[in-house]
Amino acid sequence: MENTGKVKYKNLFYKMLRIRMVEEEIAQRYSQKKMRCPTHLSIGQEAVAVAVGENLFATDFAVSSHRAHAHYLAKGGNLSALIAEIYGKATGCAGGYGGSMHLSDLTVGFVASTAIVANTVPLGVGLSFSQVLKKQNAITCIFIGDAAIEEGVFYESLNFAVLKKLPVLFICENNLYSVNTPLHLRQPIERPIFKLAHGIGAKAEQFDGNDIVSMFDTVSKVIKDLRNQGGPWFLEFHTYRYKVHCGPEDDLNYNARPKEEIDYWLARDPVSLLQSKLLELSFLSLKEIDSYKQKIQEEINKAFDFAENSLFPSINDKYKFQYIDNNLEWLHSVLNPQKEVYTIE
Amino acid sequence: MENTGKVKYKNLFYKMLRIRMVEEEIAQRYSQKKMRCPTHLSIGQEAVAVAVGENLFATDFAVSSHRAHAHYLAKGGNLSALIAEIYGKATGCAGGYGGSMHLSDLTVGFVASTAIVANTVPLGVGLSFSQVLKKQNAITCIFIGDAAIEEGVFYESLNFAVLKKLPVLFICENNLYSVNTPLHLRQPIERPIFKLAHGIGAKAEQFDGNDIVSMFDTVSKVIKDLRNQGGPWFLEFHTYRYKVHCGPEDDLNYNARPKEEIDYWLARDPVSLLQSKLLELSFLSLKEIDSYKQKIQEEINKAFDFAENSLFPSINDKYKFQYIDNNLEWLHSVLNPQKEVYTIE
Amino acid sequence: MSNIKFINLVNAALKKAMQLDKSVLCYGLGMNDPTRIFGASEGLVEEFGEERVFDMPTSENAMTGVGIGLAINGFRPVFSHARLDFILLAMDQIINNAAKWNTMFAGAMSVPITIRLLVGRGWGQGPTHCQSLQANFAHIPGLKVVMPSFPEDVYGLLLSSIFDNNPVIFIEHRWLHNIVCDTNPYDFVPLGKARTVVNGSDITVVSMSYMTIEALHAIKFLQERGVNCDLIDLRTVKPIDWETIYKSINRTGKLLVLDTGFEFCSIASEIISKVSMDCFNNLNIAPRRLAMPDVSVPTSYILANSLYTYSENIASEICKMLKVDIDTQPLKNKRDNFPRDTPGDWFEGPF
Amino acid sequence: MSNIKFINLVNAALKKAMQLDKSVLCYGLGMNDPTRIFGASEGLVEEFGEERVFDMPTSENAMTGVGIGLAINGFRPVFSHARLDFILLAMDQIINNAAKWNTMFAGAMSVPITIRLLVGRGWGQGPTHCQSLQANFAHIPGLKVVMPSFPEDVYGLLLSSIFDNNPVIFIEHRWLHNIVCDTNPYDFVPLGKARTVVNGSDITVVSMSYMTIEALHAIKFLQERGVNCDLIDLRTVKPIDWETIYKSINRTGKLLVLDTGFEFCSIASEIISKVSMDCFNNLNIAPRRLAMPDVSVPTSYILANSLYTYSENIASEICKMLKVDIDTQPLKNKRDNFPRDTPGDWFEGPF
Ligand SMILES: Cc1ncc(C[n+]2csc(CCOP(=O)(O)OP(=O)(O)O)c2C)c(N)n1
Ligand SMILES: Cc1ncc(C[n+]2csc(CCOP(=O)(O)OP(=O)(O)O)c2C)c(N)n1
Ligand SMILES: [Mg+2]
Ligand SMILES: [Mg+2]
Repeated sequence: MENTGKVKYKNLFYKMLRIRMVEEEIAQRYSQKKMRCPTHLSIGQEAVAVAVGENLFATDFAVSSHRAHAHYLAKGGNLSALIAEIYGKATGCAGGYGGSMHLSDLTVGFVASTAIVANTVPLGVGLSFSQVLKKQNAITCIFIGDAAIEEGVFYESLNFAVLKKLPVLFICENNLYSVNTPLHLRQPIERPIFKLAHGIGAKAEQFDGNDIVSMFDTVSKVIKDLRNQGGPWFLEFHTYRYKVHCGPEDDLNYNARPKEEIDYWLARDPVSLLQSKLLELSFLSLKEIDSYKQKIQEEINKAFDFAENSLFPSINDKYKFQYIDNNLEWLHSVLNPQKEVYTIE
Repeated sequence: MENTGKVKYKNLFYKMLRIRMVEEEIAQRYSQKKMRCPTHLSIGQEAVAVAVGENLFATDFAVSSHRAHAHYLAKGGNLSALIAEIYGKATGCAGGYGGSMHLSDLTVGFVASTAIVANTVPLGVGLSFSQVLKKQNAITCIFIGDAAIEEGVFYESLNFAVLKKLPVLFICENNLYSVNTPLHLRQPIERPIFKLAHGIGAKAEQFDGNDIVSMFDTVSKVIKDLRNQGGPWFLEFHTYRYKVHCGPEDDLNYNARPKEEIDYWLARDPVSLLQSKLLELSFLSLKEIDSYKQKIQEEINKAFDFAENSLFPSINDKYKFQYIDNNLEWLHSVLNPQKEVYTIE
Repeated sequence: MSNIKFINLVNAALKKAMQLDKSVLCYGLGMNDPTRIFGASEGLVEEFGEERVFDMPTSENAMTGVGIGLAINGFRPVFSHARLDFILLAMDQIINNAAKWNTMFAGAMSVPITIRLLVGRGWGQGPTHCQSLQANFAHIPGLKVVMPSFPEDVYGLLLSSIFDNNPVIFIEHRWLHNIVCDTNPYDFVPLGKARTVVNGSDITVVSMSYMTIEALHAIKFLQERGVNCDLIDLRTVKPIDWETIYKSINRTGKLLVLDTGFEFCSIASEIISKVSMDCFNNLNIAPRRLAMPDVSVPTSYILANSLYTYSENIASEICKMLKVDIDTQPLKNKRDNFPRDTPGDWFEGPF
Repeated sequence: MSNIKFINLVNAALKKAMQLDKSVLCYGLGMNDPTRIFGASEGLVEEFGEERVFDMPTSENAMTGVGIGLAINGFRPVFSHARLDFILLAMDQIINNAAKWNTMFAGAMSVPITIRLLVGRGWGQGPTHCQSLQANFAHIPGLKVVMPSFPEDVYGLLLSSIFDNNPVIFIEHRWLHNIVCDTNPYDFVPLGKARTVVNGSDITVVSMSYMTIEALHAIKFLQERGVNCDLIDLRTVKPIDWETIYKSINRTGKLLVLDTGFEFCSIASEIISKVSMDCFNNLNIAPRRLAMPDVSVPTSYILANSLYTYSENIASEICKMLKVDIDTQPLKNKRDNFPRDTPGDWFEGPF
């Protein structure tokens, strides 16, 4: 890492640390039972979100899945609105209607995350298609897990993206598990996921998802290529989750997962890896880290205060979104029954 | 082709000719309006069905799609029952309930064809899995078109077959069209279908689907490998359909399809190709061909007579298959509420 | 004007929508092929180009999601399927995404997609090419479900569906496609409003889609014999125009509901149950329904025919309910002039 | 015996089925993981091995088809899903294949697959993790749909489902899983037979699944105050045991139907419409239903709670129908002892 990387990597470190601290705060406060919705934490997987998010503009789109906090934040999503959403408050990023699994911040292009495995995948491809049709010079990112690629809709969507050469980036965080089911019970492990995607016709690459230094520049290049040459691109990131699939508890239980596996990954924690490197190179001091933490903690406290102090949605609004009203008077007025003539060829 | 091939190829020729003549008879009689169901003919694609069918035993299973007459016949399905089925008669292979798109002859292992693109694919994989679980030494064949591979369920099914190394053979007849839509509007053509299947993890190969001499021995070898080493295997056969997607009319209309394409394929008609070769090598005489045709025509006439003379299913049976009855008295009698003890660990 | 058929008016509505608004897109299997989905997409690609009018891979599920993505970013896609049965592959996208998007994100995004589904019937369509599953869509909050019956309405209904901001399931019965229009068909028709086709005070008949055509035959026949029915064509089966139905019931006191779908948990069930709950005191005989019985439809036309409701069945049912004695044999005879597995002479394919 | 919970009895039924018949297989996501799908598959893989008890890729559609293939060749697969909502990906396999196979091939093959679907509720499940879509399955000819309410029934119902030769959709409400059994739960229970839970002559209450539990609270409360309800728990919602319902109606003349699903085109609609058609003269007041309103269920518990039916709503509705004046506040207060987005103390996850 050269000196020129100093600012860049300190910034990346800050962002990863921030996501880590937000999620740890959620984990810690979850037992208060005020966040009453299924919540999937990405602790251990922060580097991927940040590496990708850093290369995006607000005009780019992103969609994600049940485990979306990191993607939302890395794309620039509003923190207070995230926390308020998990609290079920009207000030949440989805007005409290969505919860942790349904995040959206349209001001920064984070379109949506949803709770059904892989079902934002075609939606993301559609968004990317819309960008092409509208000649918007932008890309769409689709964040998925290793299980999402097992759904047929992933394959159908990628086939369509390849057919139309759409500027869409698939980011697959392979954390080796779907809930508690290890990869080898779901996929032939002699067939890497990124190679599968390549076989379907995407440009594809794999990365160490925990060592941001090792992959950041290549990710940047890929995204540039996507903008200039079109896509789709499929990136597989090898990474690991520390918490239980859903909820705040730790899941590094040697009965459920192989000891060597846990030890391997714990030694390669993405935040620690980068921190050590930055300390080693004296790009960062312990004091600076402390000040980062303090600053972030203040932001987090504010976000939680905001969430706690916000109002719940009104019960009177429970039918508010049954349908979107729309007035078609304009259509009525432009239709002129007398003037239309249909010619049959 | 060596002399030893004589009997073999004459047999193959007879079978291809038989399928061709059956379908031409259907096409010719269709306008009588007695065959009142959507009917998809395989004229031009006979070599594939025969090349595969010849390597199967009755204990092997096969499933297919809307265009299944050839597969049914090549697997040994009863001809009279096929014609009667298209006529909607009670003596049909599905009692008249199925029609041309729902064929079955369990006595020869032709389990089923259905009318929804790709929806027998997972079923075939399930059948193959059942063979493994039952330690039945047999394989399952899944006949699909080039469009079926666009359905996510194909991909999911193949992934599972690869995961479990199931003895299942995918036979993809790539006839370049889905209804009237050419391949390049549906798939990236720089990505051959068999390579896609390979990328998903199957053993895969492509063949000239019209020249049975060029591929028969390799197909035999593949099927032996499947029996001995397990699978899945995916075979793509390049071939061409002459009739409209559905119905008896010709579809070699230069407005709808490129002239060079039509000319190329017409010059490579599978029945003519083999016939010329056999004549050339004097393995077969014109007289023999005539006698084949006569014999086949007699069989066909009988089958149509059978169909015409058969009764329709009884209207009284319209609710007969609403549910399958089953008597669970045996279950009632084995359950002994007093004796059961459930221990919670 | 008298040559214009239902399917031509579908085509005209698509054209009009695309002319009115550049955000309208049309796609589906065979969209630009020589047959143009029975004529629905005739001339579209020529006028609007391949970016707005396109064919697709046989990937119903993903292509529904693609439509949703397009809709979220400002397009109004119209996605057409030659058979309703194929869309069962896309129920996750329709139910878990399209139908819920508006609520799930508190109104921040709308999904103005229209999904055209054609219901097959006859000529041995078989069990998986003839399903009229409007009830499965109508059951889901957030979807609108439209089922035109008359050529006079289809143009207006399709335009209102395309420009509605909610996802709309637009179900066309294949047997309607060749019906010729005999009044001006280019008017605006709002969603959610039924049409009273015939006025009468003896009984209320509520119907939808192709069943309305059969009903009309029956009701005209009965009219000539002194029985007067109110015939309400729903047009939109979700949400339902309860007001029109209730008003009629409160006049007639009698209800017969016709449905193209399977009877169990059907639109007909919903109507009969709502009327029984809300107009109980005004009903003076037991309501009835005629719908597809609870059994898969076999392919053999002999069996299939026996499961469908024809005009004579409707007339008989009405007579039974009203306790009048009218011989419906003439209706039956008239129908037997052409095969019962076709709507007329034109239906031997394309299917 | 008093420690045995509903979920333990699901587990016991699976075990029993696998012991009785080697052709019974169990599979689903997380089948053999440490949590064993909330305990449903506890001990199975240990006793029956990985060939008969297996996990799978996240491929709901193909894995349904795989199950159908297994069933055709002689197996009885039980396919489990942690949420009903996930099966929407497999509607093509269920509706176009499993449901129709028997008819489509004139009885030559049967598809004895059982699909276990869990319905979520509360703790912010959100719109796509709480759907109770029994109506969408019940609408389809060829499927049976079973919805146990009591631990006393679930063992017998699940065994009868597994050994039924038709495809069975077996829907378990997650809020039932921890209910403790207090009578012998190991008896045979046939499909298609309802259970009269409470006898009373003032009104017929027809219910299913978790709603029966709420109903029971309401009905016991009213009983103490002199109102006597007939409570019928459907157990099988398709086919429905009409005889038991009609008999009750003909005694009480009044009907309230409770449904865990969305109201429009629901099982409740079907029951009210059938009763209105077939028992019209015996109904003496308008029938009523309490079901999920026609709107997606938001995640925030404040909003979600407001859409569900609680025992006090049932009690109030009955009082209104019977025109009796009973204060239901005590029921409400009792319920407020624990959070309304949980069935009791145990529900903070796993979900
Ligand atoms: C269609 C569907 N099937 C199953 C589930 C249950 N489920 C929720 S998350 C999940 C695992 C997803 O694993 P992966 O894609 O690897 O993401 P990760 O949780 O590891 O981030 C599953 C199976 C679901 N939500 N949707
Ligand atoms: C799910 C689904 N979508 C669409 C259709 C309509 N359809 C019937 S056959 C067919 C084309 C299939 O093409 P292919 O798989 O290449 O087989 P071919 O007809 O060429 O033999 C289509 C699209 C269908 N039956 N099912
Ligand atoms: Mg994972
Ligand atoms: Mg083809």
